[in-house]
Amino acid sequence: MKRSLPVAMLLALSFAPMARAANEADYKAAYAAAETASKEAAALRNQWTTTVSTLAAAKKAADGGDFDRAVAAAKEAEALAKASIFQATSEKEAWKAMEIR
Amino acid sequence: MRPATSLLLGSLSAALVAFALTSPRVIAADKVDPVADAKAFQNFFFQKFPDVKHEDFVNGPYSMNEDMKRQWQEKEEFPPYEFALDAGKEMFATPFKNGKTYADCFPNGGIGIRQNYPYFDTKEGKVVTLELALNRCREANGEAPYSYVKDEMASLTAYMAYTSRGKPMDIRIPDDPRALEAFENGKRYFYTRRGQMNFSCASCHVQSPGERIRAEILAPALGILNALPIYRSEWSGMGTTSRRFITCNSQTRALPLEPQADEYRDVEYFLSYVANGLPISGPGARP
Amino acid sequence: MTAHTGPHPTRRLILQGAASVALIGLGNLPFAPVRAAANDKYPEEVFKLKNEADAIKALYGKTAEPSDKVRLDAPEIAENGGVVPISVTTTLDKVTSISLFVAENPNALAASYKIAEGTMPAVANRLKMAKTSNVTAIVEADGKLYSATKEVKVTVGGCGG
Amino acid sequence: MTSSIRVRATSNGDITEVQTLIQHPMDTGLVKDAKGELIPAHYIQQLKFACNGKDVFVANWGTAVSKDPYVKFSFKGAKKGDDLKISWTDNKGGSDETTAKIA
Repeated sequence: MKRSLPVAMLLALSFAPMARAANEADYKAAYAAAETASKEAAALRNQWTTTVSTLAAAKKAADGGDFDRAVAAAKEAEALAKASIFQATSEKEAWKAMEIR
Repeated sequence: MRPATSLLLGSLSAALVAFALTSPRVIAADKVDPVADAKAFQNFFFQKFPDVKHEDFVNGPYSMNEDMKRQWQEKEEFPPYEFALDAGKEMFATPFKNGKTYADCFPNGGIGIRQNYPYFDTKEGKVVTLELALNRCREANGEAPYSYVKDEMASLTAYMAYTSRGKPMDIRIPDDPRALEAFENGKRYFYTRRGQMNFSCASCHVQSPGERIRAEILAPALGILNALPIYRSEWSGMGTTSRRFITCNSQTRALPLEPQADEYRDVEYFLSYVANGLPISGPGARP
Repeated sequence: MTAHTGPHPTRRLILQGAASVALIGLGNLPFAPVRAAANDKYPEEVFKLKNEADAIKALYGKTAEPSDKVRLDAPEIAENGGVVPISVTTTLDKVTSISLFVAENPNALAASYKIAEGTMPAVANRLKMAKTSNVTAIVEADGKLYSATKEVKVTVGGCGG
Repeated sequence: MTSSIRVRATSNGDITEVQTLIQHPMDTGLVKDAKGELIPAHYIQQLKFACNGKDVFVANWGTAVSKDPYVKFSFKGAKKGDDLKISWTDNKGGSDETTAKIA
C-alpha cells in the first residue's frame, strides 16, 4: 500500500495543468507545431505512418469541436514526428553496427 | 613431449596466426567494395544455414521450414501465378498502337534477360530496374505507363522472369563512382532502422530468417528478390518488387516512398548484386 | 467445468446435464427428413448450415465413425488462411462421396465430391479457413460414413502495420 | 478470351490423373471492399468432369474454396486421346466449359 501512494500522487499532479478545457487557439498552436515536425520528418524521407494518422485524427477531432482530444492528438503526433527525426539522425551512423562484414 | 602433441600445438598456433590475419578485413577509409560485401554477405548465410543448399536460398521461407516447403511444393504443381504468366506472355506479344512491341525495347527481345536487371545506366547516372524499363518502353511508344503495384506490371515481369528461370543473377557494377554510390545507398537503406517499429530490412531478414512473425516464416535476405514477382496468398494476387517494398515499409509503420523512388532502386541494386550467382526463380508463390 | 464451492453444486450439475441432453435431442429433429447425398443436385441448404454435426446429418442422414482407413493431409500451421492445401485419400472401397468440413468456418461444409464408379477415392484441393479449426474429412463407403479429423492452426502473418 | 479453366490430364497405365485450376474470384460475401461495402458472394457451386459420356467426378463447392480454385483427382477407364469435358456453374448463373485431350 505504501509504495503505490507516491504513484497516485504523481498521476494526479500530471493532470493538474490540463484543468481548463482546451480551446481552438490551443489546438491551432499544437497542430502547427506537430505539422512542422511532421514536415521535417518527411523531408528526411523517414515519416512514420502513425504520425500521419494521428495528425489526421487531431484535425478530425478539431472539426468535431472536441478540442481536448484534438490537442492531445496533435501533441502525440508531434512526439511521433520528433521520434522519427531522432531515428533518422541517429541511424545515419548506427546502421553500420548491423552491417555484415 | 610426444611428437603427436607437439604437432597438434604447432598446427593450433599456425591456425591462430592465420585467423588473426584474416580477421574482419581492416576497413580502409570507408572505400566501397561491392565484391567483398557480396562475398561476406553470401558467407554469412552459408555459415548460418550450413545445410541449406546455396541455390535453395532463392526459395525464401521455404528454404527455412520443411512443413512450409511441402505446402509450397504442393502449390507449385499448379501454381496460382499461372494466369499472370499467361497474361504476361500475351501482353508481350501484343503490339502497341504504333505497331512496336516490348521486344523492340529490350536486348534479346526481352527473353531471358531478367537476371541482368537492375542495371546502372551510366547516361542517366542512376539504377534502372526492370519495372522502370518496362514503363519507359511503354511511354516511348505512346502508351500510358502501368501502375508499379498492380497486376499488369506483375504479369509482364512474371513472364520476363519466367524466361530467365534458372539463370544465375548477373548484376554488374560499372567502374563509375556514381554506381558505387548507388550500391552504397542501397546497402545503407537495407541496414537503416525505420518506422515506429524501429526495424530495418536486416532486423528481420538477416538477424532472424527462419523464425516466425505470427503465421509467416521470415525469408533470408540472400536471394530474396530472385523469385519476384510473387503471387502472395496474403494479397490473393500478384505483387511486384515495388509492392513488396511498400508493404514491408508500412508493416513497420514507416510511410512508404513513391514506387521506384531512388532508395528502392538502390536497395534492389544492392540486394540483387549480393545475390549474384544464385538462380532466378520467379515468378514465385509465397504465403 | 470449474469446481464450484457454492451451495448444492450437485443440483447445478444435474440441471446443466439435463439442459445439454435436451439440446442434442433438439439438434437432430428438424434435419432428419433432408436426405440429399445420393442425387446430383447441388446441396444448397447444407452449405448454409453453420454447425458441423447438423451439416453431416443433413448431407448424409447418418453419423460417421472415425477410421484410420481415411487419411487426411493438412498442414499443421497453414501458411495462409486463404489457401490451405488439404487432401484426402482412403483405402476403403465402394466409395461414393468424400466431403470436407471446417468446424470454425461461418459454414461448416466446405466441399463435397461425388466419386463415380471407377474414380479413385482421393481428392486434393485448396480451402479457406477463417481461423484455427478442426478439419474433418467424411468418406461415404458402401453406405456407411467414416471420418478423420486434424487441427490446422491459422493466424495472420506479418509484424504489424 | 482464353478459357477460365486450366487443366492437365495425364494418363499412365489405366489411371488418368486430372489437375484443374480455374480463374474465379470465389467471393464469400463476407468481405468488405476498400470503400467498406460488402462484396457480394460470387463462387463456383458445381464443377463437373465428364469422359466418354459419363460424369467421372462432380465437385459441390461452398464459399470456403480458395480463390482461383484448384482440384486434383484421378480415375480409371480412359486412355490417351480421350476427351475430358469440364464445366462449372456459379451462384450468379455464370458458367464456363472446356474440353481437354488426355495426354
